[in-house]
Amino acid sequence: MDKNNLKNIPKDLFVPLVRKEDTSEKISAPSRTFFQDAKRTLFSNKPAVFSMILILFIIIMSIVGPWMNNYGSDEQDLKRAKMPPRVPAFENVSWLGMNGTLSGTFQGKDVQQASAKAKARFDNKEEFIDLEVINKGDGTRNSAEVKATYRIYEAKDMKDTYFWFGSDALGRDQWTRLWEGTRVSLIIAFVAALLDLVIGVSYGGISAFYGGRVDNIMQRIAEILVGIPNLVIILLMMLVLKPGIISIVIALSITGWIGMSRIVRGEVLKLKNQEFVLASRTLGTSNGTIIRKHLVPNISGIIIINTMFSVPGAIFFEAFLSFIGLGIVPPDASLGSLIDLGFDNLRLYPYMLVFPAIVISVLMIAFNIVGDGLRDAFDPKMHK
Amino acid sequence: MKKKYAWLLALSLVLSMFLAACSGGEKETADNDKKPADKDEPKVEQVLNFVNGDTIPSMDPGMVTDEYGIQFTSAIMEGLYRLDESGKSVEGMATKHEVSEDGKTWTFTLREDAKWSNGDPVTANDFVFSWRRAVDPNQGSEYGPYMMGGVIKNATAVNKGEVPLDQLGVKADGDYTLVVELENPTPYFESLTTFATFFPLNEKFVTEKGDTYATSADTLLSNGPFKFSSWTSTANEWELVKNPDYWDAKTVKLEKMTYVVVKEAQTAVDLYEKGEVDRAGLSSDLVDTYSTHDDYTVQPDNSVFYIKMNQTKNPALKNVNLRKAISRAFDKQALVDEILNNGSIVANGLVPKDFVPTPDGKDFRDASGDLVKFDVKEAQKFWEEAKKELGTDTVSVEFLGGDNDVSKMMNQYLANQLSTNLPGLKVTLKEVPFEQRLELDTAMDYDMQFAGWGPDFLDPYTFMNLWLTDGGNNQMGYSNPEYDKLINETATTLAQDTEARFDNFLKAEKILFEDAAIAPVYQRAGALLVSPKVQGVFTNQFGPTYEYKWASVGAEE
Amino acid sequence: MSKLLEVKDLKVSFNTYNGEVHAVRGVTFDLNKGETLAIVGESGSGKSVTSNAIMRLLPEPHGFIKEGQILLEGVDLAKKTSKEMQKIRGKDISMVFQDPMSSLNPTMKIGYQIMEGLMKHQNMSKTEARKTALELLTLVGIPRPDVRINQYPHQFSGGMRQRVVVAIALACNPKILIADEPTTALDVTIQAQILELMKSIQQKTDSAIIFITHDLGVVANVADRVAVMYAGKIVEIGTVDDIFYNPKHPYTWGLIGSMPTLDSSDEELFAIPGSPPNMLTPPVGDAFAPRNHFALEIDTVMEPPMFKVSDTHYAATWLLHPDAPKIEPPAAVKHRMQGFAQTGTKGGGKR
Amino acid sequence: MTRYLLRRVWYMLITLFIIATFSFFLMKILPGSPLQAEDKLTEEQKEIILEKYGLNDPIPVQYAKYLGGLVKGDLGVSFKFDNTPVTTILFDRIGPSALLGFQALVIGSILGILLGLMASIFRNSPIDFSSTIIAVIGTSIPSFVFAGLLQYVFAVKLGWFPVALWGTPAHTILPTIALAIHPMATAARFTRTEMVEVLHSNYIITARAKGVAESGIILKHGLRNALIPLITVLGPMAVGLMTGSMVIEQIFAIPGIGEQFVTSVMVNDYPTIMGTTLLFAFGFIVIILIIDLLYGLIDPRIRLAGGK
Repeated sequence: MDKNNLKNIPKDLFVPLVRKEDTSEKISAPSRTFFQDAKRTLFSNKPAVFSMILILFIIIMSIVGPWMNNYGSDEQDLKRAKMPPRVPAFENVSWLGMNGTLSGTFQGKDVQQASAKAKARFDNKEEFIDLEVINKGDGTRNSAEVKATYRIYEAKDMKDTYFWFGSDALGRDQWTRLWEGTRVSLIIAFVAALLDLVIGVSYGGISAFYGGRVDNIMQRIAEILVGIPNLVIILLMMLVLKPGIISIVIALSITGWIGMSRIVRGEVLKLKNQEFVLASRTLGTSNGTIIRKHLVPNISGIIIINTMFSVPGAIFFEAFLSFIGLGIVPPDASLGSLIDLGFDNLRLYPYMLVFPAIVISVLMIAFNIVGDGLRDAFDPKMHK
Repeated sequence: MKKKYAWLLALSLVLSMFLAACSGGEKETADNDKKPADKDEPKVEQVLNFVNGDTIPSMDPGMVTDEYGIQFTSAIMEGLYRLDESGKSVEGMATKHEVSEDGKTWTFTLREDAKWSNGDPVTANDFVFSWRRAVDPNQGSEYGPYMMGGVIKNATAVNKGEVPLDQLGVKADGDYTLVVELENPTPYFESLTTFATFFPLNEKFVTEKGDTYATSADTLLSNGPFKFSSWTSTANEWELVKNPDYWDAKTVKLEKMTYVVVKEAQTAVDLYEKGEVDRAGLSSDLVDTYSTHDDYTVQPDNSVFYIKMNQTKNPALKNVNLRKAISRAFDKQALVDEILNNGSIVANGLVPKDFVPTPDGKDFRDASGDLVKFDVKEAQKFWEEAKKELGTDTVSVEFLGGDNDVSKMMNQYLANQLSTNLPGLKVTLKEVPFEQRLELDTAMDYDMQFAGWGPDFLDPYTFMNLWLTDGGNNQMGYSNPEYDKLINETATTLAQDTEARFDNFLKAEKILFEDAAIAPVYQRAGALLVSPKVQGVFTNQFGPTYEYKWASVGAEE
Repeated sequence: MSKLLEVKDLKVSFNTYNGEVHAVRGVTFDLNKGETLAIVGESGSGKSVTSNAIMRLLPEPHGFIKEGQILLEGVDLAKKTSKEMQKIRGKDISMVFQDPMSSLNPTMKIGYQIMEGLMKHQNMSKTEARKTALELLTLVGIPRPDVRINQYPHQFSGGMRQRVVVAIALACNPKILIADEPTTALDVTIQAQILELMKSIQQKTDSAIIFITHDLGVVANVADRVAVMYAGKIVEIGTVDDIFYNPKHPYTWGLIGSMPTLDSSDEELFAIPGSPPNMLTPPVGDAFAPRNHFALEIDTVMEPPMFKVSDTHYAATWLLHPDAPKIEPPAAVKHRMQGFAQTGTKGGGKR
Repeated sequence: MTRYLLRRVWYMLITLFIIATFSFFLMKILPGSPLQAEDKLTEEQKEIILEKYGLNDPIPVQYAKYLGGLVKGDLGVSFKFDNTPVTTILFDRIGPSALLGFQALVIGSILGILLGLMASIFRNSPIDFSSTIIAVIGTSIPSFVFAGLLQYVFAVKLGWFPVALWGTPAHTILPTIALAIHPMATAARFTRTEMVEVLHSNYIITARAKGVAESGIILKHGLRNALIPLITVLGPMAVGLMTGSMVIEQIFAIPGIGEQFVTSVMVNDYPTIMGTTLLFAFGFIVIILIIDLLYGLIDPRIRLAGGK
């Protein structure tokens, strides 16, 4: 801007400004509440959104999945035990492993011996076994190798039967059992997390809010409880209680709330002495209102985050209990009990482990990512 | 021997490694050690490596009750006799014996060259001490009174504290003569003396060690083919080495056996495939994978599994037609083929196949025939009748079963079969660890229970006496005076009349199934991988699972 | 007087979720040897961003220098690599931060935090550095430096910590010391001590100081020259006397007018209404116009250029345009200006 | 400091006491005794056995005796192993578990810290992204699934490591990895979060203003401050190792205490269950105490303030 320009400014501009409205107080950024802000951050977090969709999908599947075919969850038939997965659309896509065939490689000193083994393995139904020689061998032990593919559905004359995720050792449909098991696991996890939440929030909240002697006594108790290894207690509880969903929930909740109570107590203590609460108090606001208007909204973020993390924790513990044989009672299934069964069949019928393992891993990962996303969303530092 | 076999069950079939031997050892009786060693076999190290399903809980022969305790006490010790491959008693600490006319007094002649591993000679007094200790009420042995009660004179009375210890019917006549008086003539007593409870004990040593006796290699004495070179009661690995002081040490070829505890069948098999161990049991889910393996072996066993139906708790089960319906309503063949998948066979009676022959040479099982078979139609007929008699359309029963992987499958299967084939029968499952199941069994706190039994000696009596009224293992309120009479006669009046005894056994077994006291399911077998180099190991019909005295390591291919 | 630092048309922006924030929109000033330049302005006016930009301590990559030059003795810092900057920071330019409570590493001994720069920039051995650190601690007035040198920050009071921060900043005899609101977080008495300290040290070391504050009272006390910043721009710059006796920019009037004085209990404050503009979308024309009582129509059309008042005094307001109506500062401001005159600028010590 | 320590030890004792009491009465509720299979025994014999295990006293007396034994370090005699004190069992079994746990913790946390560090330095880069994925997967996939996979791939298929058992250092590798994955993931996530936060703090800017090189800033100023809070998650990590050990020792056939615990649970060996519970609790409390003390040691703010 040079001097010449300055000279050329019309004089009529140099008159006091007539203000049409007072715009100085206008806040130019759109006003958003903290929760709106958090929501926006969360929804802009793609992995978290994807995880939420996945969780939702799994929840929906756990409800409708068992109804998607005609098998019952305890519909046994040993004649169709250990059938591999077979999905109509994927029947020609062999690498997916869902085309209803079993395969394996067999070794022997020559092709003939190896083939004989393959046939022996697959019920000697030669017309349904496709052999493929991998290695002709040189006559020494196990030098020849043959890959055999067994069209078991045809062999068993079950051409029109489809077990989407295969069948288990008792001939039950894995698809049905998987989703029912998922439902059981999710119910356990959600109820346990809810109990943690209720107990933990009340304990921590009361302890911190009333403070003084109440806090002192309650914290001494908590301090002692923290020293108890939860897994051991869970195991002992499972020994005493009649196995089943309720027992697992009780066993999980008996120690699970402590973490939540500590976090809530810490938050409440911090908030309690903050100016806005003090200010509210000096204005004569009742305790109830303070809790409702100030404490709850401010700690709800951390409660939600913590609950998000305790859900996968509960899923894991249930799986752990079922895995060591202290969980759910058959014929009911849970992800843990399915994995336990699948584990025994890992080498030969990997699909028995793979599907429940995928579901549990996806659930755990998704909950963790959503939890992370929530943590980021509720962290004011992340809002820019 | 409920404990032993249920132990196995509890630790899944894997752990049960029923014998091996087989390949190559067809004719390895006691005399094949005399075979010249110059058969241009390459020199191989006489070492075998095995896995064990668990630690050894006890090595005190008077106290052992479980598979592993019996297995290893039998390896390091020896009783009056030892069982050979064919189940015949061969020389042990005793060289011969004489039985009195009435069959009640047995006089054993002991060998004079038998020594304990500390150098002391094995004398008749060692047996007297050991047997008295086994029934001494202060000792608290389980198997002592169980194995000796009703067999050795006064054993039960001594154990109850009614008569002093020295009234037990066993006396030392000098150092090398043992005189045993029996309650009744007991035809199978000879085989009993091979059992751990009847082993001798060195009094001085045992007294000196007190409570620490048999808790480690240092507090044990050996008079058998092997001894521990390392072991403690909590050890996860141990070694047995040849006992040079054993009287028949020249027969023993194996120099060493190592053991390591592996509880997962898959792990054991992986170790086997790596050549680290020479034998691995296959749980049923592994059979599919390894049934085509070169070393795959099926070893029959004579443990029988059945459903006990408690007549004292659930009133419905008092109804014989309901019990009959239940015992016919499940497909045993499918269970054996698909769930167990290890060579186990369907059981349609109580006494197992290939266990004992009848006097006319037929197998007991064949002589008795199929007493209860899977037959849905018949089952439903009985079920209709039962419903009529009970005046109800629905019956709820609880099914008590084990909690390991295989038993869980079987429980679910059986429950499903029963409720499917008998519409209106509602079966709920209760799965508990083995030890808890026994507790509930003792308390008769169950409706139906999946249970099993392995023999304690070579006689049908070991199975048949289970269901005597108030029998120690009855625990289901079954009582039939006719049955009681028949069985009791076999142990008393008919004890020396083999034919009449078996006749009674056959009759009794029929009665048992007419009453549908139990519903037999299957007779177990075990699938395993055994290295071809393991030779001369064989299984026993009862007692220790494996006999290693005559074992050797063959050349690998 | 030679020019030590020249900042030419510096523009700094931040990328945020909502878009680019123009935090500094063309700042030009220079700094001479041994002088103290105060940069005054409300929070968010871009003072700290300017100083951080000079230090190249912007939180990259979100914050970046968009345009302009920062010439340190003729060398453009804006073009230095971050490696090169490491050699300049702490040695040629150092900085004292606003919050002494958080600007020291809580897990590192005080001594080491001072020595760190010495060892890096002056290649001192540990013992030498330690000796110098002790001297520095004495210099900044920490009693028993031999004990204190081995202590951790949490063992120091706020004022003491700020002294330590000053010691760290002075360790390598920097040519320029940037003090970013060094007294804001401190008690009044401590503030005075720190200010005294900085003044006395400046006399000893002859370094130049850029003093960033929102507190005009402090400025009167320490500065030689004053730059008033508003909305990312310098709106008025001049000597202390220029700014306090003859302020030209209505914003400066506002700043002066809103200063409470000891004898002003009976009069009104001259307050600036409203709040600073959102730098996400800087307004057209004069950014201050919406809050300016004396705004002209042209303020909404065109940004005012820097008008020269005197050789040392410049201000960016259309009121200085020959065509503009003559407007006197409001009474409250005038009253304060007289007050300054009576007490003398440097001896004021009021706030 | 001494007072603080005393107070902490006092709480430890109370906690142990409560756990002992809790587990004692829990075990009394449960069915089962050394007599479980002994239906062959006469009443007299049962008396003798009960006497031997001290089970025929009234429960309060048994309880008092148990506590009395505890004080003397006597945890009773195992039901399962004849004449073997529980302490002997625990003593025999603790070695492998401790070694595995230690290795897993050290390896896991070091790798985790490195991973987290890389992620925080190269924030929002592919390195950060993949480290986050590793961390999420590591915390999410159950350790037993992971262990089975490792065993199958590296021991069975590739044959690089022993399949199972215990003995040489090679035997510890796979179980250690299986155990370490969880602490690693935890440490990685934690380190990243803390580092990101620390790197935004004022003293880091101070350090930059001093001209400290970026590497020095990250290692000397950043990492140390980021790592101090990491110590607080070591406790939960150690507990995670306990959980892991129970199944991982089983899968790899390692004679450790976790495996022993599961076995004891399965066979109702109550004295051993109680003993192991107490040992776990004791270990856990001691770890927490050590961590708290360590925290004080490492964080000068706590150290010199004289306890919490």
